[in-house]
Amino acid sequence: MKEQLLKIYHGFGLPRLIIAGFLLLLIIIAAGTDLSVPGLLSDALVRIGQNGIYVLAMVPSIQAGVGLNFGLPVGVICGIVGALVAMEFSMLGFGGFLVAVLIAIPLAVGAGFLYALLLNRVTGQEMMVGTYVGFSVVAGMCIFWLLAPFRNPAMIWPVGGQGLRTTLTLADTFGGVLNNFLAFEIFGLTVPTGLLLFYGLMLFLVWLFFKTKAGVAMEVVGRNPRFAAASGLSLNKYRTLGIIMSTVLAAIGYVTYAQSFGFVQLYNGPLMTAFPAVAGVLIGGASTREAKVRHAVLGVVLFQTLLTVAMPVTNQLIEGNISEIARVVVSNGMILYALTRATGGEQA
Amino acid sequence: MKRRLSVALALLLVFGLIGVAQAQALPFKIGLITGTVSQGEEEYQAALKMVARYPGSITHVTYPDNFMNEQETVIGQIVQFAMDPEVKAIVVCQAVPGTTAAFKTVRDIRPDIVLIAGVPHEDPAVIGPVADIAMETDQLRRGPAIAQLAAEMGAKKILHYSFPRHMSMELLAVRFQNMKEEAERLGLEVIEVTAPDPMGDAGLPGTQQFILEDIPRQAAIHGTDIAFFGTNCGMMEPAIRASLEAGIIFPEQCCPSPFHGYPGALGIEVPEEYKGDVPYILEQIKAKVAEMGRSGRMATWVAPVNMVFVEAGVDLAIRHIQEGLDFSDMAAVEEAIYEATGVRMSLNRYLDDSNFYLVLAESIIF
Amino acid sequence: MSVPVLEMKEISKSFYGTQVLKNVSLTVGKGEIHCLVGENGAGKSTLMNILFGMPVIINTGGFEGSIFINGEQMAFDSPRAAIDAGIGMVHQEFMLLPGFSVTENVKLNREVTKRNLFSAVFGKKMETLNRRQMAQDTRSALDRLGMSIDEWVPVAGLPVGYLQFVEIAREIDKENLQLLVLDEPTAVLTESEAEQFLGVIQRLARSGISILFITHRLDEVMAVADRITILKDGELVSSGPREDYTISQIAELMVGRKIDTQARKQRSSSPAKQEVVLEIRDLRVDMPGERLRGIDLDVYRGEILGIGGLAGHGKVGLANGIMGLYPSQGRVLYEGQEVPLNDTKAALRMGLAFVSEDRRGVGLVLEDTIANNIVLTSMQSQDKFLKPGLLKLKDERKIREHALESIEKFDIRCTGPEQIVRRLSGGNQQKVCLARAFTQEPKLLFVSEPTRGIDVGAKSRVLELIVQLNEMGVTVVFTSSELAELRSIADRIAIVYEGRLAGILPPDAPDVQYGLLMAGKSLEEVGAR
Amino acid sequence: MNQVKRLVARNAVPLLFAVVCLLGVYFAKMPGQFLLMEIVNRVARNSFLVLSLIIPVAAGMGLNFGIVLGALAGQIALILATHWEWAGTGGFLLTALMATPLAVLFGFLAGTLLNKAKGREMITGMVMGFFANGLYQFVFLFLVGTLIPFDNPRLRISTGPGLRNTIDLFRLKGALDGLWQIQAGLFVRIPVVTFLVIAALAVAIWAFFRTKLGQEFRAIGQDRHIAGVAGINVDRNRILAIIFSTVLAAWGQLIFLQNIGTLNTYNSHEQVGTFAIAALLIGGASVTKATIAQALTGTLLFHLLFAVSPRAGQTIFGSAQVGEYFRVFVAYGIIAISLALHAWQTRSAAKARLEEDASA
Repeated sequence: MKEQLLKIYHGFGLPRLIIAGFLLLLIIIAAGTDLSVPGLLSDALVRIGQNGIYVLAMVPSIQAGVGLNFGLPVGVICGIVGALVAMEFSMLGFGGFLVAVLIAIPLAVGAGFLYALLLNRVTGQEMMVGTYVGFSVVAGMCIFWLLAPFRNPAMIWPVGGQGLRTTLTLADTFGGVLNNFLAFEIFGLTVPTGLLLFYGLMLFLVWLFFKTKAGVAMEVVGRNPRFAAASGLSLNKYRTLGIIMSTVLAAIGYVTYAQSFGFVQLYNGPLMTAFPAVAGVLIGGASTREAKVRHAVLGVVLFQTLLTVAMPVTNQLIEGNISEIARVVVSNGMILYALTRATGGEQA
Repeated sequence: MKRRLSVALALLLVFGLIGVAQAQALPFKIGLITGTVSQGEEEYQAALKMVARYPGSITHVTYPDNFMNEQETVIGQIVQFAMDPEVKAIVVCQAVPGTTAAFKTVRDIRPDIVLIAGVPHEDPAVIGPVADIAMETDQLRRGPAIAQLAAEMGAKKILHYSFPRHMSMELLAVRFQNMKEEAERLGLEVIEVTAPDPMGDAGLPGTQQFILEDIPRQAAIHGTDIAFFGTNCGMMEPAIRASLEAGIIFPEQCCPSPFHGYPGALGIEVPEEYKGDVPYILEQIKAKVAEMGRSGRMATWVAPVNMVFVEAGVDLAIRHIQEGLDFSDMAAVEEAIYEATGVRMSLNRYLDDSNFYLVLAESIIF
Repeated sequence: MSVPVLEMKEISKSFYGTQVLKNVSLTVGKGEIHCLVGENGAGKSTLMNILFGMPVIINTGGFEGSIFINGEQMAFDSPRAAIDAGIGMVHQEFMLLPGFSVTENVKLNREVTKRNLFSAVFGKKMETLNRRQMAQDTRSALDRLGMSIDEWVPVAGLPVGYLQFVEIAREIDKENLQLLVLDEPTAVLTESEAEQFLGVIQRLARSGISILFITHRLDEVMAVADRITILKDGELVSSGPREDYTISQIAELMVGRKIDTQARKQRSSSPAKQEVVLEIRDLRVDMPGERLRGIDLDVYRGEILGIGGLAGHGKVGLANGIMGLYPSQGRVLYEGQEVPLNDTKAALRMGLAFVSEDRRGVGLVLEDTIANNIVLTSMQSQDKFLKPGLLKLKDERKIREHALESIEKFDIRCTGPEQIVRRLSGGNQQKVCLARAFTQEPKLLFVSEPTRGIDVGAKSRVLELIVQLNEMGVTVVFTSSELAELRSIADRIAIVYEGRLAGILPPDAPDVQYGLLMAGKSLEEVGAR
Repeated sequence: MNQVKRLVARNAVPLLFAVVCLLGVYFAKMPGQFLLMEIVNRVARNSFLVLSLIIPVAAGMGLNFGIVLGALAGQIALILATHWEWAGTGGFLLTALMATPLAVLFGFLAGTLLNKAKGREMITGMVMGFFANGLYQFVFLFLVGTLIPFDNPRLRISTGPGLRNTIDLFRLKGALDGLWQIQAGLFVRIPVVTFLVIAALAVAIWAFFRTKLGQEFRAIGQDRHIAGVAGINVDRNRILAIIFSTVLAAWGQLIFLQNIGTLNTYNSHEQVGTFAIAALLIGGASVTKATIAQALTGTLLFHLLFAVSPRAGQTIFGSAQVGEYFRVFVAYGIIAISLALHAWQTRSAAKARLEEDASA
């Protein structure tokens, strides 16, 4: 019994226990205020489903030895283009969502391939290069948004009459299709069934991939490139595959995110997508060399729940503006404390 | 209420007409710097309009989207105007951080240039004395005005969404203070809600997601007769959407304008022939709001105030140079703004003797 | 006898409840070469870490027992304290900074400095380096070792053998050096380098420096030791002057069973001499430091062909080239079929397998489990251990079964197939490598340096395994730096000199013939058949 | 000839950047006077900050995101200096003196924290930035005027506690720059003293790496473990490296702000890290190796590009905002490509060395 507990503890890791404990404390406090705890948890569930695929996108790139994918915006932009095409033709509901995903995937495969061509030349500096590629691509796409041949009058600027708006609502097309699919309420807790199912499906696919021959090969390439070469594996092939997978997941992740969020955001919108995903997977216990599907799940659950719950609870507790500062100090303090306790999940 | 709307529409017709005033060249140049469309379409389009109205006389540039981090580029872009001996005036809208430093440098090397700032982000006490004239929405009077409008629209409580960095802005802090006082007088409760800072760890998406989640949450606690007011532009689209869905009251945006937030949040369709047409947009918003059964719950100003600042800024500069318009003569400035844009703005000074003007316009309830 | 330089008394140490040292005592006299031998895991490294005040000891609760230097009790709480007391250590893994020059490395943290304006205010740390003096000191240390390299050359590009000497130069440069600890220094050296090395330490001992020498090579022990201490499972088994022991006695004491490393392994069958299975023609391999410059060689079916030669002459390049790990050109025919060069996958598919000389770098995925390490190559190149179906899912059950089977067959000492390979001892890691090659069911196996850096017991076991594989019908090409090892199991031994074949000798050819071949003489000159 | 080739290969990153900059200068069609003025100003403002990054890189701690903390220390000193109405060069020196112990303290805390997060320095540094920013806001938005008695209407928000978001540094503006300026042409004024200070820092860093402590830093930078075995106190030295960097960043921020003349109370520090790091990388430095020459060339090139690119983009595209987006696209794209080139070049250099070995 004790040993099993110890084993769970080691698998989970102290940092995550600390954050989970802090979360629990926040929720207990919330129960004592006007806030509806099930309501908070509903919001957290939405956020988990909404951000989960982004965090998951880190797994193939880390496992293929490319490290954290700071070039996430590359994939996000493909997702945006998919969503825009669906909107341009006013496709509604599931159809719109599917069209967006189906258009985004081939684009992401292409973009991921090009991105991989670059990253394969810069082994060892991928993360730094990825960050700047992300910045650059986002700016380049701003020009595209301005000049893109979209004509739907609900999407273009109301004054200038040309170029796409910064924010486009999805309310009239496919906003919330996943969130509302089979959604049900239990004890005041709204479960976004469709969203969670879709997220679950993505998790399953990635998990399954790492059980296949190609998945095993990718892991080997990431862990020991020289061993992989001696086993007849092409390094660049699997690194490329990892980057493409990550990019495709980012694209699908964006469409999922947008339908839940209700808006598509252009211009500088995709710029900061990588940070929460990176923080999520690291908090989940991954390192820049190893990330499992479970790290991605654990990370997104802890990080997003913290972001969801901390603000309203502190708002209730503390009058006035100081609550944001309290939230920033306490929750970042928690993460910082967690990062400096290197036990549990980080090893091996 | 009806009366108010018709007056507004009448005003806007004038606004629209003046918008296509004839092109003419000037004997000197004006440097105009605005944000890009991703920062806000209004200023950028207003600037293009000015470029078309005074062909060859307006040098238009943009400051970086990332102006907070690229302050040196902001400064460089403004100071470069002063290198052209033909430039006699510089108009900055919005006057993002770095403007004061740039203005000081320009003053140093070209004391003859007229410096005009719209929507200063820096402290009024700092930028006020450096600019020849500065314009900003009347934050001091907007506090009470919003409270009154909210009460008029049926609100029992006002939710004020902001975060510490914004509340360190003098004008925003005073606006909130004044809003609270007026609300108390009217018997309204003001609830201060803190949102995540969009410049912080959660980023803009974090702020927006919070707004989307928090409005229904507040409606569940306080009922739907509550009014939303937020201090950050990024909040507007989700706030409009969430307010409409939850059925709460939305008196005006942080930067009041029919173009700010509404078209994006409501997915207003603007066909080619109606682009930039304010009355058309107002009609469309009204129709959309009615369609959702929220008539009388949403409002904004009749005119896109940031567009006014750009156009007025350029025209004030021209009048100052050509006709010797005295910037410290408030009545003259008010009249000049009206003549330039067709919008009647009510002016007020920030401090008794400064050319830091605060403007207020009529509201329109959909 | 005068006061001993080092006396360690009744040292005990446990890590997280596991006792790794029990009441071990050790005495080293002035100018004495004291050999410390024992299998991997016998506790030698822990004992040295204690002596050297390494943080790993302090952080895990310290140790019991006492240490005396020149009769004075000492408590080392950091390597610095040990260094101050006149102890120097040359680690098994090189403790050299690749980007620093030889001088900078030799003088690391003992730099000669001169005062300046700032040091007057901020203290000694701000003193300027006296680079000329540093270089002079280094020069004289290098000269004492008979090394001619430039003292400002960066360490990064130097051959492995030189690095060892730079390490020793660093230690003898310490003025107060009384005791030099050498942790398996010869493991990475070629025979000739090792010989030179032994000469140097004998010279050092004569100059009054005591030496504590940890090694696996028992012939070295017999050659240089004054005293010998044998550890087994954390306990002192025996200690005494060299004269009291023979090699077989030491080995027996170390592993607790009688083995004879020099004796030829029993082979039940003899290979068919004439059937050529692998034909190598004019093979050139561009492997840095081990270039092959055109070699012709035939391998007979069922034999064990030994490949020998000095380090740097290209013997290791042969297998690496044929397996496509380094760019190569020439012609290789396997059973009459052309082996495509520079194509690892093709070579694997043709039934060739390779156990690399770089166990930790190329041979294993250190962070992965034993089971995965065993099956990975077969899975990827031969589609084994996969479930039927389009997805090609890996078959966990089959993998586990096979791993358990291999663990038993290869006698891998571990907690189970899920254990991470990094945690295994070198010998057991090597067994995993062999198990992996065996899993590929190869018809021809290249094995390079399989016994490097592993203890005597494991060494013997590994050699036995290679013979076993051979007896199952696998042709083996066995590359090794240890001639004795080659002679103990190979049917023929090819010696490589300067990237070309110098000649092939039978295992029972006299030593002198081998020596001459390795030194570049031809077979005719050697006078062999 | 071969030597020229090698020189080009070794400096591919800065060279590529220089070429793009020259194109930018051509397209921007800027008045030479202005260009010179911009460059002089920007280099004078930023060089010190960029130089402050070198020591931690050499000590193997990568790019120090923690210089934000140094900037904070500088700003706190500036706020107090403004409150006490210190003015002129004397006031500036006093401010720098006051910033020092603060920066030492911040650097010590940051270094201690980073020592507990070895291998995760980057993410830890980022989170640390958010955390420190929170504390800073807490102090200056809430404690000032409540717990900390502070009553200066020029600095405090009129309605409650907390400092205003902009602070006018008119008393200290140009405190260093203005000491001795050489007028070059109509607009360009070269702040000689500022450049002398930068030069002094460069020399000091150069000399530092020739001291015992500098050698220890370099050793740790190459391999923590080996340095530790050699008896170098790794953790203590890592903290020292961060302290040095933090103090230099505090001074650097003071030099930056005395040139700008206004302080964005809650934002000025945020811009410090990213741009200094980008400038260093452009100079040809990497996460593991950075020299003074690289820092200075990098600062020059980075700011040259950022000075000319807005107008160049506009001239090429004829639209202000397309120009702006294009500028960002090119600027970051070039940084990415430069880094790629750098990585590629390190690899090919290693390969060339191996080949030389093999043929020798």
